[in-house]
Amino acid sequence: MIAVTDQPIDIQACLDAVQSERAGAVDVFIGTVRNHNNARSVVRLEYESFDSMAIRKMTELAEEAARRWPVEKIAIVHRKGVLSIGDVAVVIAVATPHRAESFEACRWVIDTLKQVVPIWKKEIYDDGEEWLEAHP
Amino acid sequence: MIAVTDQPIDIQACLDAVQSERAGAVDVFIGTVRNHNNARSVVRLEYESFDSMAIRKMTELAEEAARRWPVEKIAIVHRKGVLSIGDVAVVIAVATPHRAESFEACRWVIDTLKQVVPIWKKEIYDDGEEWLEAHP
Amino acid sequence: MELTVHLFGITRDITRKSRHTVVLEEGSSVQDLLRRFYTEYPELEGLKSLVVAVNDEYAEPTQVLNIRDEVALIPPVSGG
Amino acid sequence: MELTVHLFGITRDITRKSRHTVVLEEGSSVQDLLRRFYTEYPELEGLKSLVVAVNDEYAEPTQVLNIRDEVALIPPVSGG
Repeated sequence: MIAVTDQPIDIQACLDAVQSERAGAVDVFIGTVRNHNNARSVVRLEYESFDSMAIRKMTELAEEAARRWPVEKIAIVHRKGVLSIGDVAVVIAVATPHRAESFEACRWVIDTLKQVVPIWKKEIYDDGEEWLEAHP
Repeated sequence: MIAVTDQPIDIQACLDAVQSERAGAVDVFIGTVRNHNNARSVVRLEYESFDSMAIRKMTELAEEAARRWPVEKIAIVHRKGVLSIGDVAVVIAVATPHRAESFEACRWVIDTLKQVVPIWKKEIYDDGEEWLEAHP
Repeated sequence: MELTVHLFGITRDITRKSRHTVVLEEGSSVQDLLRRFYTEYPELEGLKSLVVAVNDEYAEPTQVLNIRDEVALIPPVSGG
Repeated sequence: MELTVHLFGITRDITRKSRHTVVLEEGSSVQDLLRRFYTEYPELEGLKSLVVAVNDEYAEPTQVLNIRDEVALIPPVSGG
Protein backbone atom coordinates (compact mmCIF):
# COMPACT_ATOMS: atom_id res chain seq x y z
CA MET A 1 0.00 0.00 0.00
CA ILE A 2 1.42 3.33 -1.18
CA ALA A 3 -0.65 6.46 -0.64
CA VAL A 4 -0.78 10.20 -0.03
CA THR A 5 -4.02 11.15 1.68
CA ASP A 6 -5.74 14.23 3.06
CA GLN A 7 -7.66 12.02 5.51
CA PRO A 8 -6.37 10.73 8.90
CA ILE A 9 -4.11 7.73 8.31
CA ASP A 10 -5.72 4.42 9.29
CA ILE A 11 -2.86 2.60 11.01
CA GLN A 12 -4.78 -0.66 11.31
CA ALA A 13 -5.32 -0.61 7.53
CA CYS A 14 -1.53 -0.26 7.09
CA LEU A 15 -0.98 -3.25 9.39
CA ASP A 16 -3.62 -5.30 7.55
CA ALA A 17 -1.89 -4.44 4.26
CA VAL A 18 1.41 -5.98 5.41
CA GLN A 19 -0.09 -9.12 6.98
CA SER A 20 1.79 -12.18 5.70
CA GLU A 21 2.02 -15.78 6.88
CA ARG A 22 5.68 -15.81 5.90
CA ALA A 23 6.55 -12.78 8.02
CA GLY A 24 7.59 -13.09 11.67
CA ALA A 25 8.35 -9.41 12.13
CA VAL A 26 6.69 -6.12 11.31
CA ASP A 27 8.41 -2.84 12.10
CA VAL A 28 6.16 0.19 11.95
CA PHE A 29 7.37 3.78 12.00
CA ILE A 30 4.80 6.44 12.89
CA GLY A 31 5.75 10.08 12.48
CA THR A 32 3.55 12.41 14.53
CA VAL A 33 3.23 16.17 14.97
CA ARG A 34 5.24 17.35 17.97
CA ASN A 35 4.25 20.37 20.03
CA HIS A 36 7.65 22.01 19.56
CA ASN A 37 10.60 22.13 17.17
CA ASN A 38 13.94 23.86 17.70
CA ALA A 39 12.55 25.34 20.92
CA ARG A 40 9.62 27.00 19.10
CA SER A 41 6.06 26.14 20.08
CA VAL A 42 4.21 24.54 17.15
CA VAL A 43 0.49 25.32 16.73
CA ARG A 44 -0.16 23.16 13.66
CA LEU A 45 1.49 21.83 10.49
CA GLU A 46 0.63 22.01 6.85
CA TYR A 47 1.91 19.36 4.46
CA GLU A 48 1.86 19.94 0.74
CA SER A 49 2.50 17.14 -1.73
CA PHE A 50 3.30 16.87 -5.42
CA ASP A 51 1.08 13.81 -5.48
CA SER A 52 1.93 12.07 -8.75
CA MET A 53 5.69 12.35 -8.20
CA ALA A 54 5.40 11.55 -4.47
CA ILE A 55 3.57 8.30 -5.25
CA ARG A 56 6.17 7.47 -7.89
CA LYS A 57 9.06 8.09 -5.50
CA MET A 58 7.39 6.16 -2.65
CA THR A 59 6.82 3.24 -5.02
CA GLU A 60 10.52 3.34 -5.98
CA LEU A 61 11.44 3.29 -2.26
CA ALA A 62 9.28 0.21 -1.73
CA GLU A 63 10.89 -1.52 -4.71
CA GLU A 64 14.41 -0.62 -3.64
CA ALA A 65 13.75 -1.79 -0.06
CA ALA A 66 12.55 -5.12 -1.45
CA ARG A 67 15.79 -5.44 -3.44
CA ARG A 68 17.96 -4.73 -0.38
CA TRP A 69 16.06 -6.76 2.23
CA PRO A 70 13.75 -9.81 2.14
CA VAL A 71 10.60 -7.68 2.39
CA GLU A 72 7.34 -9.66 2.30
CA LYS A 73 5.02 -6.64 2.33
CA ILE A 74 5.39 -2.89 2.78
CA ALA A 75 3.07 0.05 3.34
CA ILE A 76 4.04 3.73 2.97
CA VAL A 77 1.32 6.30 3.64
CA HIS A 78 1.83 10.05 3.99
CA ARG A 79 -0.74 12.58 5.14
CA LYS A 80 -1.17 16.01 3.54
CA GLY A 81 -3.14 19.12 4.45
CA VAL A 82 -3.52 20.70 7.89
CA LEU A 83 -2.40 18.60 10.88
CA SER A 84 -2.74 19.28 14.60
CA ILE A 85 -0.42 18.30 17.46
CA GLY A 86 -0.45 14.52 17.89
CA ASP A 87 -1.75 13.81 14.39
CA VAL A 88 -0.05 11.08 12.38
CA ALA A 89 1.90 12.48 9.41
CA VAL A 90 3.46 9.29 8.03
CA VAL A 91 3.26 5.53 8.56
CA ILE A 92 5.76 3.01 7.22
CA ALA A 93 5.17 -0.68 7.91
CA VAL A 94 7.59 -3.36 6.76
CA ALA A 95 6.98 -7.10 7.14
CA THR A 96 9.98 -9.44 6.87
CA PRO A 97 10.74 -13.01 7.97
CA HIS A 98 13.05 -11.90 10.84
CA ARG A 99 13.24 -8.81 12.98
CA ALA A 100 16.66 -7.33 12.14
CA GLU A 101 15.73 -6.73 8.51
CA SER A 102 12.35 -5.19 9.40
CA PHE A 103 14.09 -2.53 11.50
CA GLU A 104 16.78 -1.87 8.88
CA ALA A 105 14.38 -1.64 5.93
CA CYS A 106 11.87 0.54 7.80
CA ARG A 107 14.55 2.96 8.93
CA TRP A 108 16.05 3.16 5.45
CA VAL A 109 12.64 3.94 3.96
CA ILE A 110 11.84 6.82 6.35
CA ASP A 111 15.38 8.24 6.09
CA THR A 112 15.27 8.14 2.28
CA LEU A 113 11.67 9.35 2.06
CA LYS A 114 12.71 12.51 3.88
CA GLN A 115 15.40 13.12 1.26
CA VAL A 116 13.65 12.36 -2.02
CA VAL A 117 9.84 12.39 -1.79
CA PRO A 118 8.38 15.76 -2.92
CA ILE A 119 6.38 16.62 0.18
CA TRP A 120 6.81 19.89 2.07
CA LYS A 121 6.11 20.73 5.67
CA LYS A 122 5.21 24.19 6.94
CA GLU A 123 5.25 24.72 10.69
CA ILE A 124 2.88 27.33 12.07
CA TYR A 125 3.99 28.91 15.37
CA ASP A 126 2.37 31.38 17.75
CA ASP A 127 4.36 34.12 16.06
CA GLY A 128 4.93 33.09 12.46
CA GLU A 129 5.42 30.17 10.11
CA GLU A 130 8.22 28.45 8.22
CA TRP A 131 8.72 25.94 5.41
CA LEU A 132 11.11 23.41 6.94
CA GLU A 133 14.55 22.88 5.38
CA ALA A 134 13.93 25.61 2.80
CA HIS A 135 16.79 27.92 3.75
CA PRO A 136 20.46 27.16 4.49
CA MET B 1 1.84 -0.18 29.46
CA ILE B 2 3.51 -3.46 30.45
CA ALA B 3 1.48 -6.65 30.18
CA VAL B 4 1.39 -10.40 29.59
CA THR B 5 -2.01 -11.45 28.29
CA ASP B 6 -3.80 -14.59 27.14
CA GLN B 7 -6.07 -12.44 24.94
CA PRO B 8 -5.26 -11.13 21.43
CA ILE B 9 -3.03 -8.05 21.72
CA ASP B 10 -4.86 -4.80 20.95
CA ILE B 11 -2.28 -2.89 18.89
CA GLN B 12 -4.33 0.31 18.83
CA ALA B 13 -4.39 0.25 22.65
CA CYS B 14 -0.56 0.01 22.61
CA LEU B 15 -0.39 3.03 20.27
CA ASP B 16 -2.84 4.99 22.43
CA ALA B 17 -0.70 4.18 25.46
CA VAL B 18 2.38 5.82 23.93
CA GLN B 19 0.60 8.91 22.56
CA SER B 20 2.54 12.02 23.61
CA GLU B 21 2.53 15.62 22.42
CA ARG B 22 6.28 15.77 22.93
CA ALA B 23 6.97 12.75 20.71
CA GLY B 24 7.52 13.11 16.97
CA ALA B 25 8.33 9.45 16.40
CA VAL B 26 6.89 6.10 17.41
CA ASP B 27 8.59 2.88 16.41
CA VAL B 28 6.48 -0.22 16.82
CA PHE B 29 7.77 -3.77 16.62
CA ILE B 30 5.20 -6.49 16.06
CA GLY B 31 6.29 -10.11 16.35
CA THR B 32 3.95 -12.51 14.59
CA VAL B 33 3.67 -16.29 14.18
CA ARG B 34 5.33 -17.41 10.96
CA ASN B 35 4.17 -20.47 9.03
CA HIS B 36 7.64 -22.02 9.07
CA ASN B 37 10.87 -22.05 11.06
CA ASN B 38 14.17 -23.68 10.11
CA ALA B 39 12.42 -25.20 7.07
CA ARG B 40 9.81 -26.94 9.27
CA SER B 41 6.12 -26.19 8.76
CA VAL B 42 4.61 -24.66 11.90
CA VAL B 43 1.00 -25.54 12.79
CA ARG B 44 0.68 -23.38 15.92
CA LEU B 45 2.68 -21.98 18.84
CA GLU B 46 2.29 -22.18 22.57
CA TYR B 47 3.78 -19.48 24.78
CA GLU B 48 4.21 -20.06 28.48
CA SER B 49 5.07 -17.23 30.86
CA PHE B 50 6.33 -16.93 34.44
CA ASP B 51 4.03 -13.93 34.77
CA SER B 52 5.24 -12.16 37.91
CA MET B 53 8.91 -12.31 36.88
CA ALA B 54 8.12 -11.56 33.23
CA ILE B 55 6.30 -8.36 34.23
CA ARG B 56 9.18 -7.43 36.52
CA LYS B 57 11.77 -7.97 33.77
CA MET B 58 9.69 -6.11 31.16
CA THR B 59 9.35 -3.19 33.59
CA GLU B 60 13.12 -3.19 34.06
CA LEU B 61 13.58 -3.12 30.26
CA ALA B 62 11.26 -0.10 30.02
CA GLU B 63 13.19 1.68 32.77
CA GLU B 64 16.58 0.89 31.27
CA ALA B 65 15.43 2.03 27.79
CA ALA B 66 14.32 5.33 29.34
CA ARG B 67 17.78 5.74 30.89
CA ARG B 68 19.57 5.08 27.59
CA TRP B 69 17.29 7.04 25.24
CA PRO B 70 14.93 10.04 25.61
CA VAL B 71 11.83 7.82 25.77
CA GLU B 72 8.55 9.69 26.27
CA LYS B 73 6.32 6.60 26.54
CA ILE B 74 6.76 2.87 26.04
CA ALA B 75 4.47 -0.16 25.76
CA ILE B 76 5.60 -3.78 26.00
CA VAL B 77 2.89 -6.44 25.68
CA HIS B 78 3.48 -10.18 25.26
CA ARG B 79 0.84 -12.78 24.44
CA LYS B 80 0.74 -16.21 26.09
CA GLY B 81 -1.23 -19.40 25.43
CA VAL B 82 -1.99 -21.00 22.07
CA LEU B 83 -1.33 -18.88 18.95
CA SER B 84 -2.10 -19.58 15.30
CA ILE B 85 -0.21 -18.53 12.17
CA GLY B 86 -0.40 -14.76 11.75
CA ASP B 87 -1.28 -14.07 15.39
CA VAL B 88 0.59 -11.29 17.17
CA ALA B 89 2.94 -12.61 19.87
CA VAL B 90 4.55 -9.38 21.05
CA VAL B 91 4.18 -5.64 20.55
CA ILE B 92 6.76 -3.04 21.57
CA ALA B 93 5.97 0.63 20.97
CA VAL B 94 8.44 3.39 21.81
CA ALA B 95 7.66 7.11 21.51
CA THR B 96 10.60 9.54 21.41
CA PRO B 97 11.12 13.13 20.22
CA HIS B 98 13.07 12.08 17.09
CA ARG B 99 13.11 9.00 14.93
CA ALA B 100 16.64 7.62 15.34
CA GLU B 101 16.18 6.99 19.05
CA SER B 102 12.76 5.36 18.58
CA PHE B 103 14.31 2.75 16.28
CA GLU B 104 17.32 2.18 18.55
CA ALA B 105 15.32 1.88 21.76
CA CYS B 106 12.67 -0.38 20.23
CA ARG B 107 15.25 -2.73 18.77
CA TRP B 108 17.18 -2.87 22.04
CA VAL B 109 14.00 -3.75 23.93
CA ILE B 110 13.01 -6.65 21.66
CA ASP B 111 16.59 -7.97 21.47
CA THR B 112 16.96 -7.86 25.27
CA LEU B 113 13.45 -9.17 25.94
CA LYS B 114 14.36 -12.30 23.99
CA GLN B 115 17.37 -12.83 26.26
CA VAL B 116 16.02 -12.11 29.74
CA VAL B 117 12.23 -12.25 30.00
CA PRO B 118 11.01 -15.66 31.30
CA ILE B 119 8.66 -16.60 28.48
CA TRP B 120 8.95 -19.85 26.54
CA LYS B 121 7.83 -20.74 23.05
CA LYS B 122 6.88 -24.22 21.90
CA GLU B 123 6.47 -24.77 18.17
CA ILE B 124 4.03 -27.45 17.10
CA TYR B 125 4.75 -29.00 13.69
CA ASP B 126 2.93 -31.55 11.50
CA ASP B 127 5.20 -34.20 12.93
CA GLY B 128 6.17 -33.15 16.45
CA GLU B 129 6.88 -30.21 18.73
CA GLU B 130 9.83 -28.40 20.26
CA TRP B 131 10.60 -25.86 22.99
CA LEU B 132 12.71 -23.27 21.16
CA GLU B 133 16.31 -22.62 22.29
CA ALA B 134 16.10 -25.37 24.92
CA HIS B 135 18.89 -27.59 23.60
CA PRO B 136 22.40 -26.71 22.39
CA MET C 1 7.71 26.93 -26.60
CA GLU C 2 5.39 27.60 -23.69
CA LEU C 3 5.76 25.52 -20.55
CA THR C 4 3.55 25.54 -17.47
CA VAL C 5 5.62 24.91 -14.36
CA HIS C 6 4.04 23.58 -11.15
CA LEU C 7 5.08 25.30 -7.95
CA PHE C 8 4.99 23.93 -4.40
CA GLY C 9 5.82 24.94 -0.86
CA ILE C 10 8.07 27.92 -0.51
CA THR C 11 8.35 28.45 -4.30
CA ARG C 12 4.58 28.88 -4.37
CA ASP C 13 4.84 31.40 -1.52
CA ILE C 14 7.66 33.33 -3.24
CA THR C 15 5.99 33.45 -6.66
CA ARG C 16 2.46 33.67 -5.21
CA LYS C 17 1.41 31.18 -7.88
CA SER C 18 0.84 27.44 -8.03
CA ARG C 19 1.54 27.42 -11.77
CA HIS C 20 3.74 29.72 -13.77
CA THR C 21 3.90 29.85 -17.55
CA VAL C 22 7.31 30.40 -19.13
CA VAL C 23 8.12 30.93 -22.79
CA LEU C 24 11.46 29.36 -23.77
CA GLU C 25 13.32 28.84 -27.03
CA GLU C 26 13.16 25.36 -28.55
CA GLY C 27 16.02 23.22 -27.20
CA SER C 28 16.16 24.99 -23.85
CA SER C 29 17.47 22.98 -20.92
CA VAL C 30 16.46 22.59 -17.28
CA GLN C 31 19.26 25.04 -16.45
CA ASP C 32 17.79 27.63 -18.83
CA LEU C 33 14.42 27.27 -17.12
CA LEU C 34 15.97 27.72 -13.67
CA ARG C 35 17.89 30.81 -14.86
CA ARG C 36 14.61 32.33 -16.02
CA PHE C 37 13.05 31.73 -12.58
CA TYR C 38 16.05 33.20 -10.75
CA THR C 39 15.86 36.33 -12.94
CA GLU C 40 12.16 36.75 -12.39
CA TYR C 41 12.17 35.81 -8.66
CA PRO C 42 15.61 36.60 -7.16
CA GLU C 43 14.33 35.45 -3.74
CA LEU C 44 14.62 31.85 -5.03
CA GLU C 45 18.44 32.26 -4.79
CA GLY C 46 18.08 32.14 -0.99
CA LEU C 47 16.85 28.53 -0.97
CA LYS C 48 19.05 25.68 0.23
CA SER C 49 18.46 23.95 -3.12
CA LEU C 50 16.14 24.16 -6.11
CA VAL C 51 15.80 21.40 -8.66
CA VAL C 52 13.47 20.63 -11.50
CA ALA C 53 11.29 17.57 -11.96
CA VAL C 54 10.32 16.53 -15.47
CA ASN C 55 7.51 13.99 -15.84
CA ASP C 56 7.68 13.05 -12.13
CA GLU C 57 11.43 12.42 -12.17
CA TYR C 58 14.34 14.55 -10.96
CA ALA C 59 16.06 16.06 -13.99
CA GLU C 60 19.73 16.89 -14.64
CA PRO C 61 20.51 20.57 -15.40
CA THR C 62 21.50 19.68 -18.98
CA GLN C 63 18.28 17.83 -19.80
CA VAL C 64 16.53 19.40 -22.81
CA LEU C 65 12.89 20.33 -22.29
CA ASN C 66 10.07 19.35 -24.57
CA ILE C 67 6.72 21.06 -25.02
CA ARG C 68 4.86 18.00 -23.75
CA ASP C 69 6.94 17.68 -20.54
CA GLU C 70 5.22 18.11 -17.20
CA VAL C 71 7.59 20.35 -15.29
CA ALA C 72 7.77 21.26 -11.59
CA LEU C 73 10.12 23.23 -9.36
CA ILE C 74 11.22 21.20 -6.33
CA PRO C 75 12.47 23.23 -3.35
CA PRO C 76 14.08 21.30 -0.44
CA VAL C 77 11.68 18.52 0.55
CA SER C 78 10.65 18.10 4.18
CA GLY C 79 8.18 15.24 4.38
CA GLY C 80 8.09 12.59 7.08
CA MET D 1 13.75 -26.78 54.90
CA GLU D 2 11.09 -27.54 52.30
CA LEU D 3 10.99 -25.46 49.10
CA THR D 4 8.40 -25.58 46.35
CA VAL D 5 10.04 -24.88 42.99
CA HIS D 6 8.00 -23.60 40.02
CA LEU D 7 8.69 -25.30 36.71
CA PHE D 8 8.10 -23.94 33.21
CA GLY D 9 8.51 -24.92 29.58
CA ILE D 10 10.79 -27.85 28.95
CA THR D 11 11.56 -28.34 32.66
CA ARG D 12 7.85 -28.90 33.21
CA ASP D 13 7.82 -31.42 30.36
CA ILE D 14 10.91 -33.26 31.69
CA THR D 15 9.70 -33.43 35.29
CA ARG D 16 6.03 -33.77 34.31
CA LYS D 17 5.25 -31.30 37.11
CA SER D 18 4.57 -27.57 37.31
CA ARG D 19 5.74 -27.53 40.94
CA HIS D 20 8.26 -29.76 42.64
CA THR D 21 8.90 -29.87 46.38
CA VAL D 22 12.51 -30.29 47.49
CA VAL D 23 13.79 -30.79 51.02
CA LEU D 24 17.19 -29.10 51.56
CA GLU D 25 19.43 -28.52 54.57
CA GLU D 26 19.36 -25.03 56.08
CA GLY D 27 21.94 -22.82 54.39
CA SER D 28 21.71 -24.59 51.05
CA SER D 29 22.57 -22.55 47.97
CA VAL D 30 21.08 -22.21 44.50
CA GLN D 31 23.83 -24.57 43.31
CA ASP D 32 22.76 -27.19 45.85
CA LEU D 33 19.20 -26.94 44.59
CA LEU D 34 20.30 -27.34 40.96
CA ARG D 35 22.44 -30.35 41.89
CA ARG D 36 19.38 -31.98 43.47
CA PHE D 37 17.39 -31.46 40.26
CA TYR D 38 20.17 -32.81 38.05
CA THR D 39 20.38 -35.96 40.25
CA GLU D 40 16.65 -36.52 40.17
CA TYR D 41 16.15 -35.59 36.48
CA PRO D 42 19.38 -36.26 34.55
CA GLU D 43 17.65 -35.18 31.34
CA LEU D 44 17.99 -31.57 32.57
CA GLU D 45 21.75 -31.85 31.85
CA GLY D 46 20.90 -31.75 28.13
CA LEU D 47 19.56 -28.19 28.28
CA LYS D 48 21.50 -25.28 26.81
CA SER D 49 21.29 -23.54 30.20
CA LEU D 50 19.38 -23.82 33.47
CA VAL D 51 19.28 -21.06 36.03
CA VAL D 52 17.31 -20.36 39.17
CA ALA D 53 15.11 -17.36 39.90
CA VAL D 54 14.56 -16.35 43.51
CA ASN D 55 11.74 -13.88 44.21
CA ASP D 56 11.39 -12.97 40.52
CA GLU D 57 15.11 -12.21 40.09
CA TYR D 58 17.90 -14.25 38.52
CA ALA D 59 20.07 -15.71 41.32
CA GLU D 60 23.80 -16.40 41.48
CA PRO D 61 24.80 -20.06 42.10
CA THR D 62 26.22 -19.12 45.52
CA GLN D 63 23.07 -17.37 46.77
CA VAL D 64 21.77 -19.00 49.97
CA LEU D 65 18.12 -20.04 49.92
CA ASN D 66 15.57 -19.12 52.55
CA ILE D 67 12.36 -20.97 53.43
CA ARG D 68 10.26 -17.94 52.40
CA ASP D 69 11.91 -17.58 48.97
CA GLU D 70 9.80 -18.08 45.87
CA VAL D 71 11.97 -20.25 43.67
CA ALA D 72 11.69 -21.17 39.97
CA LEU D 73 13.79 -23.07 37.45
CA ILE D 74 14.43 -21.01 34.31
CA PRO D 75 15.34 -23.02 31.20
CA PRO D 76 16.53 -21.05 28.12
CA VAL D 77 13.93 -18.34 27.43
CA SER D 78 12.43 -17.97 23.95
CA GLY D 79 9.87 -15.18 24.08
CA GLY D 80 9.34 -12.56 21.42
